[in-house]
Amino acid sequence: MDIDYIIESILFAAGRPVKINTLSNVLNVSADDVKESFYRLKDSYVSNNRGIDVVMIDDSLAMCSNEKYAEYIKKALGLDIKQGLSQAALEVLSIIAYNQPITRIDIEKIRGVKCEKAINTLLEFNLIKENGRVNAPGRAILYSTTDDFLKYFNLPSLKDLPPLDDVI
Amino acid sequence: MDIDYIIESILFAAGRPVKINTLSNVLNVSADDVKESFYRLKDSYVSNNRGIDVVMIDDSLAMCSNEKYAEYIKKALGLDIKQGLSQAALEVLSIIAYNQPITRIDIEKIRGVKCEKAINTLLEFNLIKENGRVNAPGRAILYSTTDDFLKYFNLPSLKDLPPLDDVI
Amino acid sequence: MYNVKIETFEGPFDLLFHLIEKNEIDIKDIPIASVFEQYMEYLNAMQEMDLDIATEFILMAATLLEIKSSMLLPKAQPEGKQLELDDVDPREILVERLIEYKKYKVIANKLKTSNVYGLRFFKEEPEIKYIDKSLLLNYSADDLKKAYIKILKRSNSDVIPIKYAKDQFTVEDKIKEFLKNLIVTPIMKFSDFVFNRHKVEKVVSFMALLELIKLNKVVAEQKKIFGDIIIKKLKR
Repeated sequence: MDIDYIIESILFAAGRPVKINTLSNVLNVSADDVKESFYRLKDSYVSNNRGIDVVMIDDSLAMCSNEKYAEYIKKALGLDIKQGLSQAALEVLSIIAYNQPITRIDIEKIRGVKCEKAINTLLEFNLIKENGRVNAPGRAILYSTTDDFLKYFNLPSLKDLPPLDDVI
Repeated sequence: MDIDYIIESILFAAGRPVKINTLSNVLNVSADDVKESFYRLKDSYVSNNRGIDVVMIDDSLAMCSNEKYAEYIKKALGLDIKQGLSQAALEVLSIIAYNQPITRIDIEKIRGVKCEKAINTLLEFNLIKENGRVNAPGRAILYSTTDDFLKYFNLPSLKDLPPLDDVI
Repeated sequence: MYNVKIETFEGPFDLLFHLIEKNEIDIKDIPIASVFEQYMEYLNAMQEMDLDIATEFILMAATLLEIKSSMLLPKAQPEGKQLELDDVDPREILVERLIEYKKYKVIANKLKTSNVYGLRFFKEEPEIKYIDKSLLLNYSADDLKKAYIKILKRSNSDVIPIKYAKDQFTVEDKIKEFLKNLIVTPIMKFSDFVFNRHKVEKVVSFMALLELIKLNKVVAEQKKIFGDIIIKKLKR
């Protein structure tokens, strides 16, 4: 279908997430039509093991590569990516995700241990960002998650985080 | 076919031409096999009016969007994309501006993330240029800002970059 | 001797959890005395292995000890009053914090499995032909400064870019300079050669000198450590 492939071309050329609204305006179709296109595209990519994939993030669509081929991509592009985040970094990231914006001190209260290093790693990976300061003496930095966090943890939006109270 | 889609994923992720030799090494197939994949991919893209396309430039392959949809793409990007340089590109540019000449490796050390794409964009904009090589093993390329950079940022000379002393 | 397998723990809560799971303890009813004992065993083992024990671990030991002792104390029950209500279990605050922490530990594991960082690649820039170069003027020089300061603040302070001497002084050039000078003064001091020169230039000069020695063009002599180097041209 034509609209699917127009969306495909836009997502490729944009090189970043494109709002569903924008697509619906440009194509003169409803947002639901855009979403249907998205699901059709995704289906055909996934079922055929294509090299590309599409994801929905925060009311936007983005094209990305298929995880299956990550090793080949890294080799071809000479990328040296540390894949895993440390347990500490993942814990800090979880705490920030559910309590944003939050200060370092408050994160440390929950974890019972210092976490400066983990925070720096997460900032480096662009998974969290500084997001203002506490309006009180000390003016501690507040941290929030980024769009990249959603992108790389397969979350359409923050609302899609698993509910915290059900986990135990 | 698997190899076709691995190539698809690499070309997508690269965002720039990739040498056929590189692909043949990474996939452990002959250069001719890579070319055959290329023709198969191109065929299926073109005959289906897909949003993406592949082209062969000299000894390299690159993915691009389908020209047919250019009008839609321009409209969508015009609406959606925040103007000008990405934050990544701006950050890389600032590092180069204050530390020139500097190698890519050093930029990445400071930023903590890869920046090949940002550098390519900045080169494309003619905001930075290659400026010799490090006189040491590896002979890494050094980058500096250009005259266009000064023009764009309204700077009489590099000495007129906002001083950093008052903040660090 | 009691053999404790040391793993790395992400802090005192992490260690406590390990103990709770290992002993299959009900988190709401922790046998503080025995957990405290095991906790200390770990701390001692960590000490023996010269692992840095963060203050947090010690603080927790103190907390456990405090709870333990307050549980040993007989409760002063006012005559006729039926306990409960104001009778708080000294373990309560600890348990609350443990449960809170555990939630994030579970979530962290979930995130770990859904993490596609390094596996999934996005493009970072638009296709070049769609970049409108005229849009650039949106940034001012001040934006550059702000961007740079932001990076400096978040990057480790020990990352200092090397200021490259951009091919300014090369070993090849210095060799030529040496040879030229040696024609006029067949015996010379290294200190004269590098007098008033840039530090990098001095280093490059020294490398050139080593190269010349290797090539059997000169001999060099140094009478004492940090003394001057006398360079003599070798006749062919």
